[in-house]
Amino acid sequence: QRLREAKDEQRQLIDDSSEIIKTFKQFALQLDAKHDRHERIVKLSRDVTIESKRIIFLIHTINSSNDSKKEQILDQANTRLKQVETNLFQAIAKELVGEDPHQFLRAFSAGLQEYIEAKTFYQFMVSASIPHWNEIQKDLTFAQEATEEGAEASEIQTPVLPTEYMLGVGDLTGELMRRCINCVGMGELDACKQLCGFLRQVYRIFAGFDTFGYKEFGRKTYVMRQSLAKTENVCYTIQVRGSEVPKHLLAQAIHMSMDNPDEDEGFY
Amino acid sequence: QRLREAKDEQRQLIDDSSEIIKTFKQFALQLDAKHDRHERIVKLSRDVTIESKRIIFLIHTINSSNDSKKEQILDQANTRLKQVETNLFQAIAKELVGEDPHQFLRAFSAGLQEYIEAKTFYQFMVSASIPHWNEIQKDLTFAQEATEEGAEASEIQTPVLPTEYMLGVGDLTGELMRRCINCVGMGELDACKQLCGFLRQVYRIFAGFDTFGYKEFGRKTYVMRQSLAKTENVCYTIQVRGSEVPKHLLAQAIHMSMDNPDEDEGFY
Amino acid sequence: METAAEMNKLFSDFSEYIRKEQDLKEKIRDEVKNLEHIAREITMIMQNVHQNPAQDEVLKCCNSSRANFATCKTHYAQLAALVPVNQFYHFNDMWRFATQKLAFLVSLTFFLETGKLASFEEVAESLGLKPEREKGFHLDLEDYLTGLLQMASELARFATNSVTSGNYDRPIEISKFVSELNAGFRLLNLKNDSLRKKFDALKYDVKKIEEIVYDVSIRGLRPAAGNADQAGN
Amino acid sequence: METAAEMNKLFSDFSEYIRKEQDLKEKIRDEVKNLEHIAREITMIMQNVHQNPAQDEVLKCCNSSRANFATCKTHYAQLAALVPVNQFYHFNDMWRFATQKLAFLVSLTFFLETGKLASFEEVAESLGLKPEREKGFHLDLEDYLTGLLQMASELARFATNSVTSGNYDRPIEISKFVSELNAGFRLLNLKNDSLRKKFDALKYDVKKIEEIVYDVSIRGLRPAAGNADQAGN
Amino acid sequence: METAAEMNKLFSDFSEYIRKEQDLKEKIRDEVKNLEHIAREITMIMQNVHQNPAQDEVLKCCNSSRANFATCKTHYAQLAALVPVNQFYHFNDMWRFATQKLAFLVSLTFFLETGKLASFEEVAESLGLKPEREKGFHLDLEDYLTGLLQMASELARFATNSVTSGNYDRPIEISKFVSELNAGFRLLNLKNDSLRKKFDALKYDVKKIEEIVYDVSIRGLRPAAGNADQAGN
Amino acid sequence: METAAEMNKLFSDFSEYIRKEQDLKEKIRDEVKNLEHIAREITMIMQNVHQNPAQDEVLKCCNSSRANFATCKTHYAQLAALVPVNQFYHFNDMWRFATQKLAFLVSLTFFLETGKLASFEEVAESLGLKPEREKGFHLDLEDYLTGLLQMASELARFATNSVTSGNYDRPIEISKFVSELNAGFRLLNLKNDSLRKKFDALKYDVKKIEEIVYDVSIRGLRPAAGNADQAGN
Amino acid sequence: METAAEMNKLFSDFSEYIRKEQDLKEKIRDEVKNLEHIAREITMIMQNVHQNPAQDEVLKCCNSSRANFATCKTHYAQLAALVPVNQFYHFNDMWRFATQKLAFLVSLTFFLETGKLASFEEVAESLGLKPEREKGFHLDLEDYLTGLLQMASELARFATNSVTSGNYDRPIEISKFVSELNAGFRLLNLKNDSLRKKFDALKYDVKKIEEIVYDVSIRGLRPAAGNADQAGN
Amino acid sequence: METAAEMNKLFSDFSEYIRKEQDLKEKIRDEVKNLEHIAREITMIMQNVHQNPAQDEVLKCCNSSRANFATCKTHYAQLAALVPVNQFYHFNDMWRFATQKLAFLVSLTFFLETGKLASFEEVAESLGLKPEREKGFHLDLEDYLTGLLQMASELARFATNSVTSGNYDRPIEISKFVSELNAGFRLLNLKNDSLRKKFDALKYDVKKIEEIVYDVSIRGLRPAAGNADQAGN
Ligand SMILES: [Mn+2]
Ligand SMILES: [Mn+2]
Repeated sequence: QRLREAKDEQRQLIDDSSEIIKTFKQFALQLDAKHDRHERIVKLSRDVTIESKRIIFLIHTINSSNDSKKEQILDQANTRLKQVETNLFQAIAKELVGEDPHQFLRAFSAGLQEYIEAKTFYQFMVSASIPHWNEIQKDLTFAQEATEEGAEASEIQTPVLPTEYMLGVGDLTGELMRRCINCVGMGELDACKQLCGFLRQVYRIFAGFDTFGYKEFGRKTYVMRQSLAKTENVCYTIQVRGSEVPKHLLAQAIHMSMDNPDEDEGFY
Repeated sequence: QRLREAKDEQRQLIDDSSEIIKTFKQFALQLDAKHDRHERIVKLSRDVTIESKRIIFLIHTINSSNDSKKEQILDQANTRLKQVETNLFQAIAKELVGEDPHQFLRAFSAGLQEYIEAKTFYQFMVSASIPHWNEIQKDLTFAQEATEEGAEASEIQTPVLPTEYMLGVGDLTGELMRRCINCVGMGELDACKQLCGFLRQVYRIFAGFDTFGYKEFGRKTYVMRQSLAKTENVCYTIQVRGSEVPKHLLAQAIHMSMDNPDEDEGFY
Repeated sequence: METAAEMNKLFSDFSEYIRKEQDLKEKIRDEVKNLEHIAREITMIMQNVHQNPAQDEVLKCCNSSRANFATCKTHYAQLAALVPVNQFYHFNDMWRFATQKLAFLVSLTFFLETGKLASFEEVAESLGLKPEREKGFHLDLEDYLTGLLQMASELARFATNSVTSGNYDRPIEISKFVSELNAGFRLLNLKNDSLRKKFDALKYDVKKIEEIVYDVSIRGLRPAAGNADQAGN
Repeated sequence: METAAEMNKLFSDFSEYIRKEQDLKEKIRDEVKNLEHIAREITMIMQNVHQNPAQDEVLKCCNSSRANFATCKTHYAQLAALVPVNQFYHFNDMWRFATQKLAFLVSLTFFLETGKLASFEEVAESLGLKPEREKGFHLDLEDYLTGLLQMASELARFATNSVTSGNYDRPIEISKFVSELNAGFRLLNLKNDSLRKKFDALKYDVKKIEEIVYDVSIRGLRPAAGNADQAGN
Repeated sequence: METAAEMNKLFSDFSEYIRKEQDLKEKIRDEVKNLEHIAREITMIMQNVHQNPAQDEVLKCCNSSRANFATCKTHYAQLAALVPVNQFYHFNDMWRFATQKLAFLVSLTFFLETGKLASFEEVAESLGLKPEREKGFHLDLEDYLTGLLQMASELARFATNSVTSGNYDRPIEISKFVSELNAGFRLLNLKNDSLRKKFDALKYDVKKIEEIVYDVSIRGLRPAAGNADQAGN
Repeated sequence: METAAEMNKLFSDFSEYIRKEQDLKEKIRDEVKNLEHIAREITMIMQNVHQNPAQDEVLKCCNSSRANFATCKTHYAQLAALVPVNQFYHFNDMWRFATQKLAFLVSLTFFLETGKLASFEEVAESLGLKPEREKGFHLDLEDYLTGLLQMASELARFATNSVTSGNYDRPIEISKFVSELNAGFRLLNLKNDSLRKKFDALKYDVKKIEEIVYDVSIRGLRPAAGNADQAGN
Repeated sequence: METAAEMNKLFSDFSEYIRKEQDLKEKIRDEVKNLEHIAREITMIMQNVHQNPAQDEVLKCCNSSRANFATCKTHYAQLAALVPVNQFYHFNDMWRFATQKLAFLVSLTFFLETGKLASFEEVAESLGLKPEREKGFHLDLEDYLTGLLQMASELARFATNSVTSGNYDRPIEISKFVSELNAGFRLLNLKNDSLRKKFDALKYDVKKIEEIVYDVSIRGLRPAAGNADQAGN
Repeated sequence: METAAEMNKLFSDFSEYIRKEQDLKEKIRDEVKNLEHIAREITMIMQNVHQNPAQDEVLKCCNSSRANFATCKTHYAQLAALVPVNQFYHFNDMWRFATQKLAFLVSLTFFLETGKLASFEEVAESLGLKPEREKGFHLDLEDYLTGLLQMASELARFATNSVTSGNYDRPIEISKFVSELNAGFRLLNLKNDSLRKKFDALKYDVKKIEEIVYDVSIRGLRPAAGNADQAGN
């Protein structure tokens, strides 16, 4: 911003006799305005990314499905997601008022995808399913106060583009794989199978997309296949190890294998 | 060397009961001997490279074809080339006695090529032509003193492989291009044309090689084409500028364009 | 200036020629898209076997795939109609990827149904392709072989998931099959091309499957003769 | 299982979305091809000015170009009809290249006709584009600027060929113009993007033109009155 | 184990098939080596024109080249005999490079002899290739065009060296020719492939030659009509 | 002009040199192909041990391999006849790969037969190579070592499959052997070359085999007397 | 010409300066080679713990390592003497790899001796490095952390081999330790760099070790005293 | 569990440490942006000398630049305050580019004012940097030298434009200066790095400037006084 002002000053000093120079001064203002807006959105998006990553981290600390703290953690995650929406996405939405949002998509895409990853991860932990992008769009739509007298209140939003949504879901699978590995440590073997099933479902759908013209999807599908393979290997391991003892002893044995299962919280 | 000894010590400590370990101790000695020889040759080769580069640099300081110092510089270059041969290549030759020289080619290839570059550059400045590799081979062949009693004296050599020779000649063209550019500065316009003609000759031959299986030749031919183009452009410039004034004034004018042509020595 | 006019004429002809070829490519691309679409559909269908490896469910998937292979025949016929007979290899790269994938899916389906290797002729026939170059729009041997290698990789995954579902029989059957496939491939003198690279991956699939059988064996899960019921646990 | 149903709905919605988008892209692509074709035509016409830089011949080329710009308007109108409001920048990359080239050609034509810079509005108007985003399918400022940089490069070549034809006036006129343009661009805060790169190339064009003026000056070929005596030294 | 034996048989057949194809490739490679050898010979001959650009010397080189083109016909005939008619494009990459180089050399020779562009048919005829795909072992249009682009680059160098030898006529002739060639290429809608990249280089060759003409012109070296003797200086 | 003549002599000598070298390479390549073919055959034979790790079956494979090693001797003799003394390392890269593979197969066969490491001399002798450079066409020490590393990797796989077949002795025997081999390799100062890289892979093979012994031990499957009670805990 | 002489002087000074820096690098390189050599030595020593995991044997190895760490101090001291205090990071990349390996070996030795994590200060002290940047030639935090991750991986292997040798205590101890280490690393906000990647691998080591503990537990091989009641939880 | 708590503490400390470093980088980046901005400003100012090479105008530009250099001092001071004295090279890459550009601008300004080379110390002083590593936040020698090479290239352009403006003195002065600079650089034994490459480009600048001097000389445009006799040599 300081730099911008310095440049503005500089522009004042330049001879105005030339028609071209006069025109280019106008262009400079336009470009600056666009770049400034872009910069502001990028900063907001970066904050969204950081906080979303933290929320994901928080959800990973859920230790056991019947843990008393599970609900507490999920509540906290939900609250923080709400804050992201109200504080950050509303600010982005304000920047986009009267603009073509696609012009600034690159500025907020990273944040949006990471937020979707966090949001769907949260929802999956709550209900074992993920929300439609239309649902998420509702959370990123805000009532706008009537700014000028007489103007009527309207809605503003940060658009949840289906492609961005789906790329976020693609990343979600990575987190679910991690969750699955953690679940083994916690002895939640059923959760592993459930996660594996869900991952297969998502992978199946991604494998069915025509990714022509959507380079990122191709790459994500590939990574997802690897995540899925890891998850399947976890389930496989549970099965072959489980085979050696009666099922009801298995989870217990896994608990035994950790010295103080209850004090482990925070480590996983 | 120190390290080698430390490792040898270590080997002493190891239990000899195992047949495998005993065998591998022998292998270690063999490999060490080879690596040591390789290292020694690499060091010699590195010295050859450095001194050859310096000789090339020295030859570039020749200022004018009728310069009184020209002969002096060439004498000096010749002496130093002889030193390289006697001191360094003889040492390499000794290392190669009883060995398959190709096993260590990679160790001395760089030095040999740079030496050939220097040697042919020197010869070109003396006689406007370059020596055959058979000639150079003679300079790298040395009489060996009879080491043991009763053993008869024989010849040892660092082999001048035709491919290495030709790669060195390829690099020579780069130096000749530089020489050509310097010649413009010194007003030696005829030398430029002569150099250009020679470069064309070499390029023509390289273009006629079947470089299949000789990757380096392909690359060098490409670089050489660029050197040739630069040289041709120099000649072109001389011609179009020369066209503006009578020829006999041209060299004079170029001299005029430099303030103290005689004090410039050492800069080019 | 006469020459300039001549040259202009010459290049207009070239331009026309290039335009025609681009049009043809456009049409081929459309047809290939259809094939790729079907291949994706079948891929989705066959994903289900991992979720539910029981043989009757597997056979349902196979049936569903077979219906789709039939549709491929139509599209390959249209492709064959577009491509002049001596230009097969001029455009081959455009459908090579789709054909490899379909060859993979056919041979996978065939193995799951029969426990056997789909021969070159059977795969060609399933897709409506000629088995020989000379006879027209054909299945390229390399594409068939690439398909087989993809199948081996998918079978490694299937072996894993079969165990997870408590089916300890299948990995052993798969191991035998893939081992033979591996031996077969070792007979081929593959040069350093894309097929060679994929073949190198086969080594890992074989090892992976052998380790599954190992895991099953060392834990005594390997069904002795007649222990079929155990698999149903 | 409700979740599965929800998931299916989700993914079929998404498939539908992608399909529609691809259809639209196909239509846009066709329209853009038309624009590119016209751009190629005009490029060919404008090549002639290098062969024959006499002003009357140059003007003939300009007229011929102008006729083609008119045709562009139709295609841009069709493009505008295809692209939903507020999705201009979603698809912009598809016609960006064509628009930059056309902006270049319009501003080149304009300069050759008038010796002046075609303003943003004039270029937009010539192509049937709106000068402001709010008003509809518009000319992007950065595309206009890219066009100007391409023009500068072409003018460097034109300066060379003018001298060859014995026209020593033109390089000086061009030098003045491009110098001013260069000063103008220096006022902009360009980010490290493609525009920035092309602007870096402007440096070389400026230098090239300066050297031509140098050649003309030192040989006393410069036509201006006051310089004649100096050349005679 | 019956299946294993069957599979063994299958892969033995494949092995045989692959071996045959590798043998064929070996034979093709030998023939291509011959072509490349001739191409290198002619390249060496044509290098001489740079050293001595006087027209009579140039024509001697051209004659010498022509003799070599005749030998090419034999080798292309042998190649044609090896390659089954519908597999031209299967092996095309093996001789593509040689053919491009030969097309370049034919068109260069032709231009130096006549000052004109060798047509597609003339180049094909010189090398003993068919001018149309349908007729058999043919000259590919892209290879011909690639040859032309290589020629333009060589002519830029030739223009330089002609000036060095005091021949100020030739650059002007070359400039006109390459300019027209450039205009021709601009008509073609080249996709982003290797040809496109080489075409981008043409722009630089054109500029380079224009600058030579510029240098000659600004120094008054340009021969006025009938000043042919001046070139002989 | 004498210089030109000298230069021509120089370059025609060089051309002659290159031509001869390429002819020789061609001949070497043919001979190497034969060796590679045999290596592939033996590889296929030795694959069977994984299918059927019973010692008598293993010995059958070994016998079959030995017959093939005999054939290698002929080809190595022909190779030796081609390669001039003191140029072994000039062409070494051409057969290096085949020799490494054969060294691997010899040492594998030897271990399976005897449970011991085939010495350098034994491997050389089996292939008809000299154990020392001075004595003629020899086995390179590094190729022998590379072969040993390939063997270690194959033994890791063999350990897996032995367990599958209920042979719990073999992994322990292999573990001891590979452990010792590992210790041996650690005595060598390996430079950062391909041998070093393969040695790094040995780490994983050692680990893999250790884990198999672990599995066998913890399940009390280890056959040694003293451990039987422990397994019963 | 005075200025020229001045400039000459200036550049001679620069030349001297550059030469000195190159000499310095050469010296540093030699010293680093010494460190790398010692690191290899210690690695060899520590390999023995896998062969013989009895605690007294392990401690012998540790003692032997400690002697070597002492030697490191000398070399680090010489390195520190070479590198000017404020240029540590100018040359840091040259010894980074060696330092990471040594940090790994120190922390491994420390754990085997004490069952505890060697603190940053302890590792620095063992190698004769300063624990803080400000104090001179120091241990970089990232190198220390990289060393810890290498240790975790080695401990996973050690746990396996301990069980094979009938030591069921150690895996449990290791599991506790690596678990805590993992928890510690999770506190770090690692960016996506090389450290992050290595940390991701840690998870697999953790899992591997837990499986071993599980194996031991499920078979009741866990050492009794005090833990029996806990198992009933 | 005490140890766990300790380890926790340890890693919390590390975490804090890493966070601080990232914050520091952020701050450095901001400061560097300021420097880059000023560098762009000065570049714009110095462009004017090409438009108007009269000495008094040139001096005005120089004055204006000097004011900006003063501002640099503040930012370098802030940078120096941020970067701990012994971590200069840890972050050096972040401001290297800006410093090179500023070194270029200082030395250009200095030459235009005095006709002399700004010494290393003078450039350092102008930017508020220390001339020696040991003294703190310093000017790196390579950055200074890179700046000089950029200056030489700018001076070649300035020589051209001076002639165009009828100033024939300046090219001669520049030629002398750049010649000496070239001689100086030849004294350095530059390795094949980025500096070496930029130095190779210097030769072309030297040649270019000499040609201008030649042009001026041959036309007798050289300023008379005192030099006339020299020309007669
Ligand atoms: Mn994530
Ligand atoms: Mn050189």
